[in-house]
Amino acid sequence: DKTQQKQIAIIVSTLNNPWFVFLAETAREEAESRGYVARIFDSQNNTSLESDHFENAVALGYDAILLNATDSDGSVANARKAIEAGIPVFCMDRELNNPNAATSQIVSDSYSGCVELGGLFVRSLGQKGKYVELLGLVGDNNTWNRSKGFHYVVDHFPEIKMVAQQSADFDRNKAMEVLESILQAHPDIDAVFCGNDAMAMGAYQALVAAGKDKKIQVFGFDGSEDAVSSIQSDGLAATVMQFPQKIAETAVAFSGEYFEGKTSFPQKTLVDVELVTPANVSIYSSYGKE
Amino acid sequence: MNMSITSYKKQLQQLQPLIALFLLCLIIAIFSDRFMTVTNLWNVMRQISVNICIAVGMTLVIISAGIDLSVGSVLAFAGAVTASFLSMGVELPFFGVYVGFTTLGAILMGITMGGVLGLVNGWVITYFKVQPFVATLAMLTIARGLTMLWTQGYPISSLGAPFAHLGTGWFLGVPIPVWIAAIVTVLAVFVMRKTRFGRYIYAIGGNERAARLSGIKVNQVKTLVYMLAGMLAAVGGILVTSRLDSAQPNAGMGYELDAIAAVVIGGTSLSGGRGLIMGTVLGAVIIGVLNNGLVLLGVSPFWQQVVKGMVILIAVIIDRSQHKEKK
Amino acid sequence: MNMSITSYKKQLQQLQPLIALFLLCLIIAIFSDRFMTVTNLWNVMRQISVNICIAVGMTLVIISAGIDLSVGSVLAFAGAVTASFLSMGVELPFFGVYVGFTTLGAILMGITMGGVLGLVNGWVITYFKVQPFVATLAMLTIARGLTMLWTQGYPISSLGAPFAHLGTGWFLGVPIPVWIAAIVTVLAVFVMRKTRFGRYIYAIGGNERAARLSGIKVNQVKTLVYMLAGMLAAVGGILVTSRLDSAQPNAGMGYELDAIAAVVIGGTSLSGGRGLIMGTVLGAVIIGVLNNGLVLLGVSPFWQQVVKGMVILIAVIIDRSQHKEKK
Amino acid sequence: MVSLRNITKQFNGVYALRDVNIEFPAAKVIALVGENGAGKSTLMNILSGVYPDYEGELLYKGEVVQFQGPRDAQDRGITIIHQELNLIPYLSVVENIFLGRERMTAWGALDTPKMKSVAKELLSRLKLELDLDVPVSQLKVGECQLIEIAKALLVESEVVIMDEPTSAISESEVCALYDIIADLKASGKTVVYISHKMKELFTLADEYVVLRDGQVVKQGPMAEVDEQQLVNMMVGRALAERVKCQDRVTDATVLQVDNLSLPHPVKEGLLLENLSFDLCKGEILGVFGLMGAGRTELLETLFGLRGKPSSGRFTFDEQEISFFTSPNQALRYGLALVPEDRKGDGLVLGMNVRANLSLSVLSSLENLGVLADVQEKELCQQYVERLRIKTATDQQYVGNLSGGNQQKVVLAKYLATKPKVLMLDEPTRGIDVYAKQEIYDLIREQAALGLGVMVVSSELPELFAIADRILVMCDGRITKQFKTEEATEETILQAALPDQ
Ligand SMILES: Nc1ncnc2c1ncn2[C@@H]1O[C@H](COP(=O)(O)OP(=O)(O)OP(=O)(O)O)[C@@H](O)[C@H]1O
Ligand SMILES: Nc1ncnc2c1ncn2[C@@H]1O[C@H](COP(=O)(O)OP(=O)(O)OP(=O)(O)O)[C@@H](O)[C@H]1O
Ligand SMILES: O[C@@H]1[C@H](O)[C@H](O)CO[C@H]1O
Ligand SMILES: [Mg+2]
Ligand SMILES: [Mg+2]
Repeated sequence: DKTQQKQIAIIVSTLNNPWFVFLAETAREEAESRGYVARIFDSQNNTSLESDHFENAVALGYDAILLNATDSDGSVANARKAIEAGIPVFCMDRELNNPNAATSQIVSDSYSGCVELGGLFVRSLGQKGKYVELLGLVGDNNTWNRSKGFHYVVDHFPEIKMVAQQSADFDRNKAMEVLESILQAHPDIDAVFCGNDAMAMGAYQALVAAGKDKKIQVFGFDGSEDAVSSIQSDGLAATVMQFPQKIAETAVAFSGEYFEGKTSFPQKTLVDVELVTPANVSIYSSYGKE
Repeated sequence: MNMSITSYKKQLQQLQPLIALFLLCLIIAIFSDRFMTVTNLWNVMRQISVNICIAVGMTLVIISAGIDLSVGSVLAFAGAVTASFLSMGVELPFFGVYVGFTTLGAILMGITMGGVLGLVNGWVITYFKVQPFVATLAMLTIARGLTMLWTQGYPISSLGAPFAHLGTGWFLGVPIPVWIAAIVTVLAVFVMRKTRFGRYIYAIGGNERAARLSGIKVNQVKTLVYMLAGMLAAVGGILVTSRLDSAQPNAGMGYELDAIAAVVIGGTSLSGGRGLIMGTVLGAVIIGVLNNGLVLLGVSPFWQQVVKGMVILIAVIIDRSQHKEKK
Repeated sequence: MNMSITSYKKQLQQLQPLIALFLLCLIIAIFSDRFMTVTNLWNVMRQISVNICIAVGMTLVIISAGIDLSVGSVLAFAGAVTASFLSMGVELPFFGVYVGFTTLGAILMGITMGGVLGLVNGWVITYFKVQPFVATLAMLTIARGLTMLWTQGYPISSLGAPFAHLGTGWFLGVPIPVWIAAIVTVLAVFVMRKTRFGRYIYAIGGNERAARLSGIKVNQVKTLVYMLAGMLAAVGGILVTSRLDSAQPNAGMGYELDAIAAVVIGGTSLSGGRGLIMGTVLGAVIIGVLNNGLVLLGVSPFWQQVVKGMVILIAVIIDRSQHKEKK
Repeated sequence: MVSLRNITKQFNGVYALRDVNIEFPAAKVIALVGENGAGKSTLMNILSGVYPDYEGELLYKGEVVQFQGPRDAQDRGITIIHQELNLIPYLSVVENIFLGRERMTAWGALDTPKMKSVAKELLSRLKLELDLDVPVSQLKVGECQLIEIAKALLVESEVVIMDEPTSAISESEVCALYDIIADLKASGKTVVYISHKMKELFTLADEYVVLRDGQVVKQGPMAEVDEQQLVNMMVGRALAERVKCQDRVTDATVLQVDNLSLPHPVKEGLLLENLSFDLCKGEILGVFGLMGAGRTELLETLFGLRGKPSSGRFTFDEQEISFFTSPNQALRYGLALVPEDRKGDGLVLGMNVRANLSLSVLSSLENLGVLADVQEKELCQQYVERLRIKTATDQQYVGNLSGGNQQKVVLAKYLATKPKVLMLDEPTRGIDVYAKQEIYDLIREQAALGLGVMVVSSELPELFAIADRILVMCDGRITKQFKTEEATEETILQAALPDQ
């Protein structure tokens, strides 16, 4: 009966970031618990390698693909290849720019999460101050959705000024080094907004080294283990909890429905995110609730 | 040390990597019945065609006793240039009649750009006497920066059906990228075996001073070699872009290492003067089969890296020990 | 050609990179008044201390006419090992008394692991006669895979105050990483100038056969050189881990290129046999100042790459042209 | 044909040539002689376009020329066979001969059959039988030198320069070259011939030019000088007569080899076959053989460079040892080898004289693990003086020394290890008469101190000058052993020739 077992390919943009490891592993566990065969493919942030994975998955007769795309545009052709071969593609976390390219896309509501975070940010600064923004990968939609949501609120306050905006590629070490240099040019900032928690932790580490961690507030996004425990111990000011587990579970559930014959899915499913602050941090843990 | 360019047949028989490839295929085929299917094999071939294009250029460079670390970035730049020219063509509807021409024109622009960057490499290396490793390392950074500037960090997508056909289409039952890789290979074999230029590349790699004293215009030949490597990287870039229907600013990162690995597994020594194009092609096939096989056998992504590194090492050691005996 | 190991003072005076560094600082200082502040300069120094550790090891390897591409991955592996040993120490509260020892023990474990991977490099290179480029390229992949396996892809964080102090603390008004880099530098200068081992490295890089015929145990010396490079990469890994208070599985990617750039800008030739540790340190400082300056001057990240590549090139060309005159 | 007018050339401010004026007439063989470093090669490099920057004028067929590169000179009819080998190791014999002058088919592809047939004919003129497809890296130095000659003959030229073309060829194999030079002369070409082998010069040359310290000492017809006069002009002083003293030879055996056999690394069969001989303290043992007789293999095997022999016994300094496995071990026991190829194997060219000289004995120059500069300097000074090494300071790059002085540095390096047995492989290859005599003196001096010495040489006069006993090898076997005074050139050559 092994031949009847459905096979799911989980293609992730990279395993070099724990967030994706968690996403992929949860998806795999969820799929296996439902009796499917699941395998993880690592695209190493390389759209072309992702393309190879799609071809292989099609040739190997996988029944569904859960995709965490390397690029909102570049991955469109890859996904389309599978769809044309009759294999459903469910996007997780990273959104494709063409709504028809995937069977369904399940993503965090980054925009509204950051709108909420922006509100908190303004309140924490007392509507006045200077800040730095660290962007994630510039080729990623999440990066811009988060930035746009944040600016949608913050830009309404003329006395809050962004003094520098740089990319640190969602990377902890890069964020630390970039912020160390920025601090030289702008020693008098009041806050740092980071597109994810890895960067927030790196930025925080730079502040600790400069002895400024108490004066300057750091805001992140993700709800990683480090960030949550840092908020608990008065480190980071706040983060936005994503629920990668929920994203993964939804994607696997959709695959299951597809196997049972369902053909139409919502083009986009937004998974809610929640603001994590020192006040409510006790109920959260790594990428989820206690 | 039997890598002179004479008695070609004798050498082909001695291509050690063939043994490695055969063993590899055997092992994979034993454990996965999916491996030896037609679609899978075409898949593998299509996937390696980009690496073949780059690695053939790299072979010329390495035989001339140089190295080119910039190919990955040059690939990205050429892809971006091609894509942007294509998009321009699409934006002007009254040029619609010339779509065919525009596609070709964009491709030629991309290849030209690759050639120009390669030319700069060659010029810096020969004129300023900068070591190839350093000159092309600088170009690796510069060309990546240029790509970012050109695209402003955003991919350029939706490049039109005729262009996409290049990377995804078939011709006479063979994927077009495979055709392109095959043509590149045949041309390169011809050049290296049958032309003066090829002979001079071997000579320069073997003993640059002696080559100069024999009246060979060493700088000219070397510059040309880097230019060709740049153009072949551009061909690779165009294939990648076409397959994805999108030029990615971060395309090709780390491809230089894959290309060098193919060359080395193929038995070409990094010290120059010897090597065969066919060896490199075999090397690329081995890497491609390995990547495919590791997936088919269900090896975890983390283990894949360990295994890949080991296989490269083992392939090179087998090759080396065979040569040693001969010495 | 003035890089023999004699008349050290004369050579130091001739360190061409100093001119490049001076010019660079001047330009940055003109456009940014933040540059010449004490905190900023310490910052730059702290940031480059990791690269100095790695690049010093790389200098030994390159003087011996080799190369080590695996340092970035070895760095990550050593960092992960150290971090996991530290976490273990924390998990066992009844070992609390030994926290000091545990920190040191974990650090030693990390350095040992780096040494072991370096030893494997050296062994593959000397015993199987695999070219250093290839052997360490394989190790680059393998060690990265091992790191992923060891950490399962997750960072290991919260490593305790004493350990974090290493990367972030100060001692006698100087950041601790700067102390470490300084100690590494002084030791390396001493070894290269004043010991037999150092002399042997120069001899092997200059003419390996002559070195062997002079009774030098070439394989032993070379293996040791790669081991040291691995250990120094591990020191770098421990510093990175400590600064971030977290071992990142993807730490150190591409660091080999930074280290090689530092060596090359410092005037050491990739063909081996000559070079100075102080040159490398200068090279690392130039790269560090450049990175810092580009941010201070608000250069866009895309342009940063282009400028960085050009500066490396120009520094090497200046260096080269000075040598040529002397020749 | 060619006139040089006031040619001056400097390297880093040091004059290599100063105001050189020479006429090279057509249809003549001109011998260009001088000590090592006199400037012969430099002058010929100017004439053949290798150095395009120099002061003075070059007149070729009456007009002033300025060659842009070697190719330029070749195209006008000036060809040079360089002193160092300039072949591409991995290219085959044909490919090397035609490098830069490939024959093409009408299609623009390489015409290999054509090139092979031309090459075959050329090599037969040189009486050389070779597989044309074999890479030159597999050939011996002598064969490579002949290929260099073939390469030069391929070009139609008016002036042919030969810079020590026979340094690696045994005397018996140069006859073909003599014939070719005679042909060239007969067809009106100018041949400039550089060599340290006096016998050749007197056989071949019509005129001589003597260079000393970059200046012309004298030019004139060969018939008007004898060997002694020529040498005196080169050196600038008369050479003292030397006497051999035999009484240094003792009967204490220091090295003994029994039935040594070494398998061929590639082919079936043996490279060395059943060699047995011994060496006493104070004795100088000469080893003669033709190209490829296996002399280098013998020395390298004893020195631990060739892996284990397949059979044989080895006694060194009264200890039975199962052969050395590395130079390190050999040196520790007191066996040293001065290798054949001084630049490739003997020296680290990028290091200075001092660092080269002390390389083998650094462990004895350590103080608590730290190198003692003072002691190193003293050691170096001692040898520079004892061996009369001509160098500005011991900080000079060894690559900048003349060949003879480089050879002395290698010699000093191994003498510093205080060996019991010293093996020398072609110790005077490419070295001028005066330096040669100095090296002979040194060898004798060391033997007198109780050292056992083995000297491999392709020059019989050399062996007659220094050896007490001569071993003759052929095809990996010892065919004869002579006491020097009992041997003649004829008997030795007889023993060295393979018996068809
Ligand atoms: N490239 C160079 N750089 C510096 N000095 C050089 C160079 N080439 C030659 N010289 C010096 O010029 C002088 C003449 O050297 P040259 O090689 O012409 O001598 P030679 O007469 O050919 O000697 P030999 O008999 O040893 O071949 C020597 O002192 C040598 O050290
Ligand atoms: N690595 C090798 N591989 C194959 N054959 C070799 C190798 N080394 C030496 N030989 C062969 O061994 C034989 C002896 O060579 P060797 O160099 O000892 O000669 P020799 O007497 O020193 O002559 P000379 O130095 O004048 O050329 C030759 O026939 C040579 O071709
Ligand atoms: O949403 C994810 C996470 O924020 C991660 O940290 C980086 O990539 C984004 O796509
Ligand atoms: Mg000469
Ligand atoms: Mg010999």
